[in-house]
Amino acid sequence: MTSTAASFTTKELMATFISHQVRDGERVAVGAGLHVPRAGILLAHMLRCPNVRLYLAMTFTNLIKEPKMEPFYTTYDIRPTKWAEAYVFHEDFQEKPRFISDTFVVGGLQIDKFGNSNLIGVGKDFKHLTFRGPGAVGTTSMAHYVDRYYLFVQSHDKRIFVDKCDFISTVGWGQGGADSRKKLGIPGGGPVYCITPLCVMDFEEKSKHMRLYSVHPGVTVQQVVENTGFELIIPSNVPETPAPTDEELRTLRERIDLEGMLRK
Amino acid sequence: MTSTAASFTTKELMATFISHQVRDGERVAVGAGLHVPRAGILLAHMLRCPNVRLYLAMTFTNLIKEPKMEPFYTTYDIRPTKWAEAYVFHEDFQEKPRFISDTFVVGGLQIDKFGNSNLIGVGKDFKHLTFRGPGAVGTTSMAHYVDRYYLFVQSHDKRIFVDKCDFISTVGWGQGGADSRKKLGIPGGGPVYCITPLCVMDFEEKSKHMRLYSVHPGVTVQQVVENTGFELIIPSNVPETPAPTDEELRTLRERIDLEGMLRK
Amino acid sequence: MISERKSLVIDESTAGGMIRDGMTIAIGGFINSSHPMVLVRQIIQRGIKNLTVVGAASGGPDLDLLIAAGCIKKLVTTYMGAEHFCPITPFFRTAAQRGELEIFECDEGMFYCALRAAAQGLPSTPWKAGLGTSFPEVNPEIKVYSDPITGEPVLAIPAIVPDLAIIYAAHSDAYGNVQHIGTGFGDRAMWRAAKRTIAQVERVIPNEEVRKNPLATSLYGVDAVLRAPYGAHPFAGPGYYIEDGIHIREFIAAGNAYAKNNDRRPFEEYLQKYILSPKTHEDYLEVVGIRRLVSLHEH
Amino acid sequence: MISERKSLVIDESTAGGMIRDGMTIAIGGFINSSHPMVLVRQIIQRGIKNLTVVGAASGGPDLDLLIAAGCIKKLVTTYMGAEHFCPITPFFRTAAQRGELEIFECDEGMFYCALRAAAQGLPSTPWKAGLGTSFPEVNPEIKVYSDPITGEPVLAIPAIVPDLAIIYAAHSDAYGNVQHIGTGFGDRAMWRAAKRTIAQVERVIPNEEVRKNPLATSLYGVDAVLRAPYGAHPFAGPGYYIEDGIHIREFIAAGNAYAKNNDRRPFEEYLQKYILSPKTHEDYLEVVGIRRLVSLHEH
Repeated sequence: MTSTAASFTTKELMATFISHQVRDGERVAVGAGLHVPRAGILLAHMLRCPNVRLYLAMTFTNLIKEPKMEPFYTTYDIRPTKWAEAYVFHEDFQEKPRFISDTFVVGGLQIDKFGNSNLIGVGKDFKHLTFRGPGAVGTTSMAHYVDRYYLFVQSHDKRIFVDKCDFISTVGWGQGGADSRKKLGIPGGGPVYCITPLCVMDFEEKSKHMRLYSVHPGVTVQQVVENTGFELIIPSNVPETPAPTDEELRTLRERIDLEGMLRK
Repeated sequence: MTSTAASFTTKELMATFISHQVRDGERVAVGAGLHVPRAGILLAHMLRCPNVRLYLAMTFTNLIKEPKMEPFYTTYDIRPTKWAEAYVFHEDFQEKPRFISDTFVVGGLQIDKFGNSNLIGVGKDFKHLTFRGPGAVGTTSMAHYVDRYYLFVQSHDKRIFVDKCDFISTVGWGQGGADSRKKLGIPGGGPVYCITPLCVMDFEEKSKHMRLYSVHPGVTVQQVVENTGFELIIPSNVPETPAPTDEELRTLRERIDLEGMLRK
Repeated sequence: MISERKSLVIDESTAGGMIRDGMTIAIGGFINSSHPMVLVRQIIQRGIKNLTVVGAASGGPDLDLLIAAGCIKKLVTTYMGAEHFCPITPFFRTAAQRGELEIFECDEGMFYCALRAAAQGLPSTPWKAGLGTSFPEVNPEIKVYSDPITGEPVLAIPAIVPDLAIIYAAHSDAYGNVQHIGTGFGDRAMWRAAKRTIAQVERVIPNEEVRKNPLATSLYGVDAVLRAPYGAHPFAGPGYYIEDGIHIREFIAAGNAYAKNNDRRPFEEYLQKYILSPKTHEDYLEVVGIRRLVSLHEH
Repeated sequence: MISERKSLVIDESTAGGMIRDGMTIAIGGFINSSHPMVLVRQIIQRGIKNLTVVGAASGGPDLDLLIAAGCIKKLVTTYMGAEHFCPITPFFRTAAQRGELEIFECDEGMFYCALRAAAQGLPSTPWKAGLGTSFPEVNPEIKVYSDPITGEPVLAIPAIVPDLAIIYAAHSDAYGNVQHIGTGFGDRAMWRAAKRTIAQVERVIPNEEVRKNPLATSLYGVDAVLRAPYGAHPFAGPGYYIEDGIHIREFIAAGNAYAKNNDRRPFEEYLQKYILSPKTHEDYLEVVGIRRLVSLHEH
């Protein structure tokens, strides 16, 4: 069976876009719970990046010899340790965040126009939030130290994309400006892209204000604008997010996403 | 063969005294290079303290089932790892010094009247020392954190026992006084005894000035005074350092010090 | 003259008796794995209150259960969810939104800073990540200051010293040499930070077994050992069983009834059935049933 | 389309080429064990100068050799001896007394603070031990300050970031998964602190062997691997050979001739014989001789 590029899901498209962000030889943390970034990172590994060091369920491994991925969905599951080349004690992450990952994927209850994001909660008063979030997990520290990171959300609406986050758990480009991270005294390359089910956004070079980068097939610029709670920079020409190649789709479906989580 | 209490060496006497400082159930670091404290700690373990956790060549172990100790003289030797119940990564010591040892033995090129000690070097100018010492190893940190520690030297003369150390690598009772450690903002019980080939000294309760505690058999108070470079507190009654019992001597000679390092 | 080494193995009730009102307790594991559930149930059965709980770096429904039972005054946490079972645990969310729970808000980096400071006997340790975020605002215990050498801004994360760490592991010998199967998550950091540690284990193994692989000894010396087969249930016991998804969903559903409809009855039923009625761990296992337990295999 | 994983195994000369004048180099091991001596000899053979050397927490004659050969400008150390072979190494003692060597004086606690700060990307980390001592006086890089939360006095130990760590270990696979035999001393801390790491190993083993015991992987990812059997000689290679006491005493005797009589000739002879004349590690092993090497067994 061969897949044709004409038929793919938005999740497969997003996974493929994410796969192109991985560089060979890097350390890459694979968040078990997020199917799309997980599939994207594994796709990069299988097709272009045989030397990435995958951080997975608190182990390091390399999976290029795995013909098909058995499913794993959780951080704590012991079953993926069967692939381990090394065990990581969880507290070691704090000894050297860059030994866990060179890049990272960060989600958010809220994301603002400078790519700051919020996993703490929504509301004006921390002691009486209208919606209490799960917490930052390790995103604050990882996003601080990594070479660059990616924002990823599973829906695109005005509750998520807000002018100003109620709370910031992960700094993107702070108050804006290319030197905004430097002014805060923090290293790292900050967020590069924000990937949503409608589009990909990047950050304008000088202001670091979020900008539309590409729209997914079938999505209009207008749709993105209407579902974003801040003024997005819209270039004169907005391309379509590149479709997966046949090989990418085939690899996703036949080696990585056997259970079809991205096809639902 | 049974040893008689009448015949023992000064090293055996010192080792026995040290053995009585160990408390069952503690963690106790065994400095491989110092034969006398090592033998003392093992003696305590074999006779009275079956539950001490011995830190030895970067492992933890318990040796009560060892009929006879094979010799080991160095910190780095892999051979004692055959006894290990756990490996310690050396940097873990800095994560929690008290998980290495509850008590410690500290030596010194110089020791002053308040039990401060110096392993850095002798001289007025750090950049042009008259005698450069080996360095503090881990003594600064261990002596800071442990419940209590012991000073131990292999000779007793005025070069070692000075009014004021040229440099302090390990704080004893600072500038003197029972609250001297508290004033410096440091925890731990400080030095309890100073054990030398001539005598045992302790610290007077209020001033924390060094005081003669006991003299070894055959040593006079006068001898101690003449070989000490500061004014020592001499109580009206100075007992003799208690001799090893037959059982202690037998255990030392037949189970611990098979090579006779303490009999030389 | 030589006495034998003293066994540190204690029973469930003695272990439970080491936990007291108002203590700071660190609870090992990670999300849906490796929580010492016999001791967690002891806390609830004994009606222990006002605990400061240091949850695993990423917390889970074990902590939600303690919140539901009213045992926790203050929670140190970076994440309160159950991954695929539930994105945010319901009792935590409700208590937090109502201001009923003190929260030491932090991320995993800051979390380990606080534990490391405790282990090192330091008042605080520095961390850079968090500058420019809301953490110093929502957690006033965290201070921004200037590094004394370079002058650059740094966060000071205060030491959190658990009075007691309760840790689940696969094995220990009778003398408190503990060996995990798998990585052991952040359990070592809790053990180092705490004043005392109880290890709850699947099996007490001979000392000779420990000595066969000293590198596997994860906690070299805990203060007490509690043997409890299936003792992490309903969570995973790595190397022995996976999590009991049916049971966890049952608890989450009870929580959702409370969070969404303010209906505590399903939780009260859960509490009665699994925690208050069973007097011992063995009673609990009987309620769960051996068929369920043996179905939780790993392959 | 899948390319194979890339081997990180390099040869002696390529490895030596990674070390440059003026770098900060961390050298693994402990006293008379586990120093990457092929790389240490490369430093001398290449005439590399002005190094800042972070010796093992407790240093040894490996560093004394580099001092003797004039490679070190500044030394980070807590102890410079060779245990039963020599209480204080002679070239260190002489250079220090003459003020010819910059010394970052510290104890082991402070030493790991400096490495941890480097790994954590922090300007400094705090430490309490050392208050009331001469360390802040003899090492002005260490500052006393007040903890930002409690106000109590603390020492700030500055980060020391090695440009390169050179580490000796028993094994690595071709992809830089390193496994030590024994504890690995403080090698993990050096690897975490350094920008890059070369592992010098006795054997390159198959990846499948590494996967049999992932808990034994001590350094999960180094940048280059140099295979060199007997590569720690004259020091111990844990699991393979003990230290060569005869050889170490020969070096110490040469050092003592210099320290006591200002006579450098015995050292120059040592240098010529063991380091400058042999062009490769294999040449060195021939000079030492196979009989000596195989005599260094552990039992």
